[in-house]
Amino acid sequence: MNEMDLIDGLELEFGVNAEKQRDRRVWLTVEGGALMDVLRYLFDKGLEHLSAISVTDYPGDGVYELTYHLWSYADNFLVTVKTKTSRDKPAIESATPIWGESAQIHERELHELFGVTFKGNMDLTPLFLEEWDGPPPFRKDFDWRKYVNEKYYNKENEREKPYSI
Amino acid sequence: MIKTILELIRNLFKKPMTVRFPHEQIEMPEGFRGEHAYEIDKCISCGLCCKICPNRAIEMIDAPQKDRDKYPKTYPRIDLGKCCFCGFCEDICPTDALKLTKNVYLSTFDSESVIKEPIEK
Amino acid sequence: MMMWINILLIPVIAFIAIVVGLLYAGIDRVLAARMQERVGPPLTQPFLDVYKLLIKQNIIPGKSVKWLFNSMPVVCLASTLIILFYLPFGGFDPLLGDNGDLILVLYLLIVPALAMVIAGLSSGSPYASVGAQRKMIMMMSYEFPLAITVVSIAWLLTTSEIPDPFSLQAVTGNPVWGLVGPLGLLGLILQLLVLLFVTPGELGRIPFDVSEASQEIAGGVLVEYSGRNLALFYLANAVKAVVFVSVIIALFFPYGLGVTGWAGILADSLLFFIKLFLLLFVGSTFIRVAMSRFRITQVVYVYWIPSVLVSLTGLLLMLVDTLL
Amino acid sequence: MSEKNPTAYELLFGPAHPGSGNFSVRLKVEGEEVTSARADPGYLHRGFEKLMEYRNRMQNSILSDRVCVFEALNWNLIHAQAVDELTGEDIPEKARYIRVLMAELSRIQSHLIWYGATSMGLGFDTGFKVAFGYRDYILDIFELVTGGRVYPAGYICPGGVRRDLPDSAKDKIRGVLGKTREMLRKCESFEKTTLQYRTKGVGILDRGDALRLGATGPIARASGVSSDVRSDDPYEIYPELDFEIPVRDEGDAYARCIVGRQEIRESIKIVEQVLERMPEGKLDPIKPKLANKIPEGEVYVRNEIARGEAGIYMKSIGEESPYRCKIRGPSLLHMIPVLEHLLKGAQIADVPAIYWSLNICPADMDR
Repeated sequence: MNEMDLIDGLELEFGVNAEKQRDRRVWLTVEGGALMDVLRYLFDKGLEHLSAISVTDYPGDGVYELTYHLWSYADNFLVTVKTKTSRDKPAIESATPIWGESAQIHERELHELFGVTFKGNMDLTPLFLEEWDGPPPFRKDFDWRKYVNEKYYNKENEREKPYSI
Repeated sequence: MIKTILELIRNLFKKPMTVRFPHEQIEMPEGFRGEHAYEIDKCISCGLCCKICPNRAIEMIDAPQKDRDKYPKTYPRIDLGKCCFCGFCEDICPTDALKLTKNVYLSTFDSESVIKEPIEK
Repeated sequence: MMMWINILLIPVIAFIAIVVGLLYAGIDRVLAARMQERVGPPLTQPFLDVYKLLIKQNIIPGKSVKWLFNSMPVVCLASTLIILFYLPFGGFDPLLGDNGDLILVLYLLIVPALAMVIAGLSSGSPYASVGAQRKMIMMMSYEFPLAITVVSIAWLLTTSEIPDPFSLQAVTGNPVWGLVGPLGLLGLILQLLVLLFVTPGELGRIPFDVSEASQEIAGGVLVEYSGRNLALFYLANAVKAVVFVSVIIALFFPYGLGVTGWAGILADSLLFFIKLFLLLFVGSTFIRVAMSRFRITQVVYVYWIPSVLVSLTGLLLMLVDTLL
Repeated sequence: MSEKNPTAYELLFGPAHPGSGNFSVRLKVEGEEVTSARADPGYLHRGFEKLMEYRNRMQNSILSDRVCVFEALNWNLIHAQAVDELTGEDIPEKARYIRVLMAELSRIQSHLIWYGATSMGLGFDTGFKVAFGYRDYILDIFELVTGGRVYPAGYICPGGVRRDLPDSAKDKIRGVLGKTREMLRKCESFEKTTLQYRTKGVGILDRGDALRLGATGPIARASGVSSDVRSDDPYEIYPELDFEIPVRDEGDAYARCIVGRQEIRESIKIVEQVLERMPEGKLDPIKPKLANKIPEGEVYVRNEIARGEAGIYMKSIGEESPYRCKIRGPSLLHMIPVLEHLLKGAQIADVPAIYWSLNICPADMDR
C-alpha cells in the first residue's frame, strides 16, 4: 500500500479529502465525531506507531486543533490527522484504546499543558508542573511574562529589569 | 578475562587521557566562543546586538557622565551571567566592534563583576 | 614488663595501621585511576577526605535509634583495630598473641560487618535497611569459604604435628609452603586464590559492594551517615583492608628477612608493607577496576558454589598429598 | 496480600540519586523485588515549545541545543530541517554534508555516554571513565568546528551551517575515529566480566510491547523492530550513504547495549563516507538576521537521533517566529511507559541496568 491507495481508501470509506504534501507525508482533516473511526481505520491499515499528538491553539477562531502524527513501519509514510475541538471546553475521545500506553502519555502531557480532556484516558495526572495554579500554560492567551514577573522576579534586582519590559 | 587483564595492565603504563588542569591544559582552537572583546571606537551604536541577543544579555546604555562628550550615543552593556555565548552579536555586528575571545576563565565570586560595561567606570 | 610495653605499643600500632590504611587507599585510587586512563588524585587525598569529614557537621536523622547510630562507627573502628593486635604486624610479633588464636580472629572479623549492619538498621532509612539486609546475606556467603581455608591451614599444621595449630605463633612460625608436597602446593595455591577472592567481599569493594551500591540504593548502609561518624567508617574501612590482608600474610607469607635487632624489625616492616600492598593490589584494586557489581544473588552464588568448590578441592589435594 | 507487609516499602530512585538522572521513579518494593514503578518527571521542564513561539528562527536554533544536552547537534539539525522545509530554501551541498557529519559525530558521542552511563549503573567505573574520556576527543572536534564543547549554539541552523568546516578538521576527525575504534575494542575486552553477566536476560522488552509502548530507535531495534528513520524516511544526504541497521531479537538490556555499540560502528562508517565525498570549495556562513519571516505552512519532520525518533511539528502563520512548535523527543515514551513496564517485577539491583540501558535523557522528555 502506498500513500495514494490510502488517500483513495479514506475518500471511499469516510469521504474525507486527504492530501499528499510531499513524499511520505499525508495530511487530512476530519470532523471531531469521525476521528475515532478514522484513527481506527488507519491503525488497521498498518499505521502502528503514534509518533506524536499535538495541540495548536487558535484563540481567534475559538478552537484547538489537534494533530495526530502516525507512522507506518510497514509502508514508510506518515499520516497526520487534524481535527478541531472547542477551545472553551476542550474534550475529545482518547486514542488509548487504539495505541495503548503510547497515546496515553501524549494525552497526559496535552491535558496538562492545554487543558484538553481526553475521554476514556484513565490517568491524566500532571506530568511536569508541580503545584500549578494558573490556567493551562501553553494556551496562547496565557501571559507567561506577566505571570513570571509577578510570581518570581525580584523588582529590586537591577539585572532582572530587562525582562520586565 | 585475559583480555581484560592485559588491557588494564596496558592502561597502567600508558599516558593518561586527562590532563592536570590548572597546571596544563589542552589548546583552545581558533573561533572559540568565550568572553566578549568590545572596541567602543568601532561601535556605531546600531543596537543590532541588543536586538538579536536571545537571552537579552545585552542592553544599550548611555556612556558615563564624564565620557558623554566623547561618546554621546548608547553602547552595549553585556551581562555575562545571562550570556549563552552563542556569538550572534559577533556575527551581526556590522563593524566588528564586538568579538568573542578565547577567554573562558569567567567564574567569579562577585556577582557585580559579571557585567561588562562598555566603558570602564 | 613485656605486657606493659605491649599495652604502650597499642596506640602506636593503631596509628600506624590507620596511616598505612589511608596511604593504601590513596595508592589504590591512583592505581585505579591509571588503569582507567586518568591521572587520579594525589596520594594524600584520603587524609584530606578524612580531615574534611571530621570538620563537617554530623547529622543524625530524626528517625534513627540515636545511641546505636552514634556508637556503631566507634564499634566498627575499634573492633577492626583490635584484630590487628592479634596479628603479626610489620616486624612486630602479635601484641596480644598469647591470648587469642585464629578462631578469635575469624570471629572478630565479623564484628565490623555486624556493626555496619546494625548501623544500617538503626538509621531508619529504607535504603539503609536494604543495604543492611544485603550485608547480612553477604556475610553469610563469604564466611564459609573463608572458614574452610583457615581450617584447612590449621589442619595442615595438625597433621604436621605442630603443637597448638590454631595459635598464631604456630601459624606464623611454620610457613605452610614448607609442609606440603607438589599436590599440596597446588591445593594451597587454590586456597590462596579463594582467600584473595574473599578479600573484596570482606572489604565491601566492587564487585561485592552490594551493601553500599551507590547506583542502586544510594550508599546503602552508610546513606544517612555524615561528618565524624562517616569519617570513622571510612577509617575502619581503610584499616580493615590492612587487617584482612595481614591475615592472609600471616597464613601464607609469614616470611621475614631473618635479620635481628632494630634493623631487622625495620626491614621486616618494609617487606611486610610491600607484601601488603601487592596483595591488596591483586585482591582489591585490580578486581575493583576490572569488574562490575554483582547482584546479591550472584554474590551468594559465587561464594557458595564456585568458591567453596575450589576451596574444598584445595583441601582434598592437601589431604591426598599428606596421605601419599 | 496482607494489609501491612513488613518487607514492603517505597524507594525513590532519583532525582538526587547517584544512579539516576534528573528524573525520579517511585518504586514500590517488597524485599528485593520491585512490585510497581511510577515515573515522576518534571525536574527539567523549561517550556521550550512555548518559548519558541516568541523567538525568531536563529534564536530558536540556539534553544534547540538545549532540548537535550548530549545531543545538541541532532536537535539543531531537526529544528533547522523543520524551518528549511517551511521556507523551501536550497541548502548548499557542502552544508548538507557538514550537517550529516556533525550529526553522526554527535550520535557517536551520545552512544559513548550511553555506554558510560550503563557501566556506571552497573558499578563498572572503568567503563564509565574510559567512555567519557574518549567522548572528550569528539568534543574537541566540536570545539574546533562549532566553537563550543557541549553547546554548538545553533551550529546547524536554518539555511545551512553557521561556519565552514576548518581546514584542519578532516584529519582530526579521522584521528578521532581511530580513537573511537580503540574505545570499541576496549569495550569488547571488558565485556565478559562486566556487561554480560549483569545485563543478559534483564529487562526484556518483546516486540509487541515495544510497538505498543511506543519504543523507537535502538530500543525498538533491540526488540526486533527493524526501523530507522535514516533509511525509512530519509533526510539530508542519507539516501546516498551506505550503512546498515543493526537489529537484534532478544530485547534485553544486553541486546540494547550491543545495538548501541554496533551503531557506533555504522556511524564511523558514515562519517568516513561523508569525509570522502565532501564537496570542495568555500561555504558561505549563515549570519543571524532580524525580521526574517518564516513562510506560512505546517510540517512534521522526523529524525533519527541516538536515543530514538525525534520529531518537530512546526506551524507558521508567516511571522518571524513559529506559531506552534511541538517537540517530540524519544525519551518521553522510553522513560514513562517503557520504563514503568520493564521495572515491574525487576530486582532492585537491576533497576539501574534497565534504567540506563534505555538510553534516556530527562532533558528531552521534560523539554
